[in-house]
Amino acid sequence: MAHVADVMRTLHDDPGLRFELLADLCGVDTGTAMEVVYHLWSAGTRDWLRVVATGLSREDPRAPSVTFLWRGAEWAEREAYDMFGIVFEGNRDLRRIYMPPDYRSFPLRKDFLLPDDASRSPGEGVRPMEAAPEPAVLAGTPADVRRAREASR
Amino acid sequence: MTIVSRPWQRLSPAGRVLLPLAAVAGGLGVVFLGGVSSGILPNLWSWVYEALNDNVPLLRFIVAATAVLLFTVPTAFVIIFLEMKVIALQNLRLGPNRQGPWGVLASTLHGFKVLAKEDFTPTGADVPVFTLAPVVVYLASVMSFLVIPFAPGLFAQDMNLALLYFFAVGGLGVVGLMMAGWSSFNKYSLLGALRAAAQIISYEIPLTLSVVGVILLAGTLSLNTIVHQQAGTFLDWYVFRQPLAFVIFFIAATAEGNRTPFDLTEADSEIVAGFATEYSGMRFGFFFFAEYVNVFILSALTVTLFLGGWNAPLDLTPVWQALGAHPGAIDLSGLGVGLLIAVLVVPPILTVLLALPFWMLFTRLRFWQALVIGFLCFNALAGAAVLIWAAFSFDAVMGLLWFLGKTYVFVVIFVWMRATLPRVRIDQLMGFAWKWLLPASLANLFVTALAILIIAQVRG
Amino acid sequence: MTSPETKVRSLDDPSVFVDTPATIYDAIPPYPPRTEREAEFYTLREGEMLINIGPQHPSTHGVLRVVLKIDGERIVDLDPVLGYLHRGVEKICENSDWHMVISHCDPLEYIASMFSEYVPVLAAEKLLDVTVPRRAEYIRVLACELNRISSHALFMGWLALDLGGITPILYGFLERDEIVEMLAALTGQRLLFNYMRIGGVNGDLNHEFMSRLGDWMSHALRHIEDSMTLINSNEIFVGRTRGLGRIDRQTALRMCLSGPPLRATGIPYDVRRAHPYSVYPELEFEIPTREEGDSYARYLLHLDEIKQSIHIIDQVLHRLPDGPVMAKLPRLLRPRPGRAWAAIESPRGQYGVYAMSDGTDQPFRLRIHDPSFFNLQAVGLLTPGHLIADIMAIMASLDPIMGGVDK
Amino acid sequence: MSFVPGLGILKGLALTFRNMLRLKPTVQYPEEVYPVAPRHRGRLLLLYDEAGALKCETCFQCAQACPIECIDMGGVDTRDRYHVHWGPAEQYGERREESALRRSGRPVPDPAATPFEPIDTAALDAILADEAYDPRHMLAILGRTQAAYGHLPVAALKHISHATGAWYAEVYGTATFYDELRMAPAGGHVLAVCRCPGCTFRGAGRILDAAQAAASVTIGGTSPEGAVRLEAAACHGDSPDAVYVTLDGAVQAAPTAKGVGDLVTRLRAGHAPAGRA
Repeated sequence: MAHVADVMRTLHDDPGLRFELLADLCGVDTGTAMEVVYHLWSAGTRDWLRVVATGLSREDPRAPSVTFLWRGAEWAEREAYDMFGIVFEGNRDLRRIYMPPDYRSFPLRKDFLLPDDASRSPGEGVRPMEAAPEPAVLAGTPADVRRAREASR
Repeated sequence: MTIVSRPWQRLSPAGRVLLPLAAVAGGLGVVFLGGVSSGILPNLWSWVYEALNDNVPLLRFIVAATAVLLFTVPTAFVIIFLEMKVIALQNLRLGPNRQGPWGVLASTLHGFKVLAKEDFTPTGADVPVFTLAPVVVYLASVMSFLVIPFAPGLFAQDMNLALLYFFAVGGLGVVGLMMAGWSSFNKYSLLGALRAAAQIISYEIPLTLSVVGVILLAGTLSLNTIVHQQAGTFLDWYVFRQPLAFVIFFIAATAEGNRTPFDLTEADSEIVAGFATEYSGMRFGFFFFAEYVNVFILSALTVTLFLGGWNAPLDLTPVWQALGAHPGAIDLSGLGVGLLIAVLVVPPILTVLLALPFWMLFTRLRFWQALVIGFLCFNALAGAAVLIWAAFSFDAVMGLLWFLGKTYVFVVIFVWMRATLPRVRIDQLMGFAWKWLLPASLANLFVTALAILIIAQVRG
Repeated sequence: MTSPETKVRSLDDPSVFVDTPATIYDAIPPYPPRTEREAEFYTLREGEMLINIGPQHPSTHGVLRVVLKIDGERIVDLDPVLGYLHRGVEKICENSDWHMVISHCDPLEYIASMFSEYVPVLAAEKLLDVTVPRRAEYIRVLACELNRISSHALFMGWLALDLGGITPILYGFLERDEIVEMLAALTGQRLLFNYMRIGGVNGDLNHEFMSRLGDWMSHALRHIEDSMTLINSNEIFVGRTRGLGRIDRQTALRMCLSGPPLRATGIPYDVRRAHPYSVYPELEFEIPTREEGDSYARYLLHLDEIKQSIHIIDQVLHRLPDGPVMAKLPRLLRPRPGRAWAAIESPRGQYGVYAMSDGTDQPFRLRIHDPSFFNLQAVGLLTPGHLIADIMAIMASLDPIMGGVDK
Repeated sequence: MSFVPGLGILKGLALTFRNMLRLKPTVQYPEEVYPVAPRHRGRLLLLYDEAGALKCETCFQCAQACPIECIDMGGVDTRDRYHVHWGPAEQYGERREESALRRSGRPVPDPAATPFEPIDTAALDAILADEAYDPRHMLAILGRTQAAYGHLPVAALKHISHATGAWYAEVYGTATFYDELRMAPAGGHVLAVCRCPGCTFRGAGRILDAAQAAASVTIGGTSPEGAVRLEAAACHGDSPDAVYVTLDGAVQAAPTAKGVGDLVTRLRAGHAPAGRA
């Protein structure tokens, strides 16, 4: 997936394209794979451009961060990580943004189940997250999180 | 009271009248007989009388302090109501309109509510300091009252250092704010307290320097004398001789009283309530009262220094004479011991005495209800007494009216500014004080001194 | 910081503060830092302290918590903490009908909810290839511009309120109340209109709405300008907002700003012109821009936009065509499988929806792009170096709506 | 920004002073009530008639008209047939299953929320495919479904609603309107009487009255002990000389009111030689 960064840089810097405005960045779970969808806008073409980074594995979805082009994408990537568990390499502040820090599932994934959520709702007491010595679990992929979950049980 | 009032209902009305009288008479008789027989009473009485007569100024001070303390609460209530109503009207609201006619009772009821509210101390607070801070703030503002002349012959204390005393005492308030901010274990409170300290201390300087011009003109520090020197028509007021000083003084006074646009100490949109964040109940009520008493005091000082105090804008004596009033004030300090009795002893006794018949004749009334009625009757009597007094000392009352009128104009201006202006930032605030107000007041002082010298030279 | 032997409980456990020492009031979180940014933020240098603005604070619009790292009165760094208002609207929309999406997206931007319900409708229409009747389009534009004016009027009041002026917000509420009343006559509700429908609008214009609108149009601009003279030229207001939170074009683009904060830097990016979506191509209006990118420019920009909106409403009232207000659609909508991106210009910027349909009558994925979310992010860039009092002015001039930020 | 320092502040002061004297737009709520917009959509209420009876008869038309399905209808339908729900996903597991999964095969994590017995929908799918999933063939679909399953199970109705896209209210209304469509499995023998004009001229009314008197139920119902079930048959004109009466599908030759009454009585008594009248 590393060439996403190159594509975005080209779109952003190429004098013929100059897609300088990041209209949106969001993650998508198609049920079989993960996607990251970018919407760009250019003053030259005066139209939207949709860039879809498809085929991220659902176990370990990783995509390069575009914060080196648009610093404003930081929170959007945090949201995508919070909701889908997509890890953006290069985002220096990839934490959960909506869910509590000790939350351990990714709500917008298709395999997210409500009872799953309720059984680990906040306010339950001591959470393994706080007992975990390493913060790596928190900023991990879904696989890491699942492994940590089994380890904590 | 119910326990007492049940046996009351078994008594006949005559008994209800006679029994307490008999009890009181019996008690007095026992005391009198015992005292006289043992010779204590005459000596005691004479000793007390001598002791009080020897130091009338001390008496006068006690009386004045009590009177001022009693005067601050209704003042605060009136100003709070004014603020609520005027600001409401200016933002196209109706404001308080349910409690009494035009909601005039709103602020009073707020006062009762504050009294009834829970008064808690946050965890980690420095309890004694936390408890003392509101008292310090309130006392500082009440003590400033002592030197303000309300009317000819009607002033608490005529010091020859009145202005110095005023600024000294006014500076005490900062201590209270610092205590509050430090002791309540809250970062917002701490920020508010530090802001208050920086602001008030830096605005003391232009405040004082702008007054120095007036002092040069008047040649005295006694407010009474300053007011007397502004007698005559309104052209003799110092505002026309010291316009710049007046403006500086007003701005600095606004900052001194933490009023908008300088109310950074309790900037509710930044630091939640500043030093008062953690306060509740009557402790917060003290801060609240102190703020509005400060408003009154600063307006009163502005009026006293620049707008002729209790002087009428024009000399109206012929009008009053035509109306049959006899000018000429009486010096209340001449009453001596009688004044102490008049102010300290008479009101409660009269209140209870006026309350008793209601309580006895209308058994439905609780005792405190009867007391309220008695208090109202006493006020009516007092008002009548004031009117009678006004008959032979007219311009004292007129002076009081003029003074309060001018003062409340300024109070309304304070409120008006609060309704209109946004808040300045702390650096703008300090920059304004040190870069503009201080040089301006210094220049004003310099020009005034020069003018006085030149005039003295010209007059030879 | 908590001592190691202190039993660390859940962050949301209310009883955590009861038996722990008072020093736990420190804002430092009781878990190891998750990113290097967090670690860097929560380590204090000499003379610095952390202070919490919010979640309950008079001037965070909504439930927002901002952890400030201050040195005296000066802000060194800040860390906004979101999520207090998170409802998971996107997930709810995935589980609900296309029609229900309207009412679920309605409360997102509750100050101007006409827009937040317009976008999903627009996306669904793109997926369904519906042609909306022209009268419905005009009515949509009319309602949206009215709602924009009401939102802007409230914004000015808010900005002044956060600067300590208590009066302008009530004048702003006067205008807003008139507009909201006429919108209630049109849509039935005052706040959450729920008026847009896929393929049209819920009901045609009625007489009460038109009469109210006529009364209001006769005095709107005069009233708004009158009430805003209170702060427009007020030296204190100008001195506090001019040069505050200044941001230049490149940074604004890199921060993904949109709406007034972006246009205040001079970039004429307005979706109504950049990618016209309704009958806006037929209406003439300018995109007001300003060169200085500071709070005062943003404030004045809102005033200009109000004038433009009144201009648009005037044209719409003159060109309103006759005809139906609802396209003929089956009750059950099954858009073609595909993806659609629809964006409109809300009072706070570009409000977008990225909808994926799998041929069923429910969105497979409904991504809601809220401008407040991206504009609020700029606070972290604009505020450091200013004083505590200024974070309120900057945040109010960026005008985030927490309902939309937290989705 | 004026060039005279303080002029802006003075302007603001003048404005506030002018507004202090202006008329106030406040609405004193309890005394004066603001008029509510005619289009206002407030809380839903069920109306009662003057006798105090609930006017709603669970016709589902309101739920059908609600664009965002915010209307919840629950309870027993007018014929005390069985429990129905139609409402928001948050309140009823059944409804949530409806809402989350309507016509899309995605899984939803509450298998417990199915208050009706699931059925094997193979036959029903065949029927639907044959009818091209067309909601306009609803009557034929329902008839064939009943022929296939013996009655119309709720699961079948919901499946039809899922597949054809017709609102559940439509399917349910259709199924409850026609007498020959039944929601419950037929108990015991089924005695069907045609009520077309021809048969009526030949005395179907008398026969029906006798049958109803004997079975002590009205048509469409089952006799108390469940032995006989009265239904309406459709002769489609193929019984030119006699009233068209069927017992368990077998046409009765030349039925009379007394004969049918006795038949019903015997059936209820429990010793009924099958196929004889």
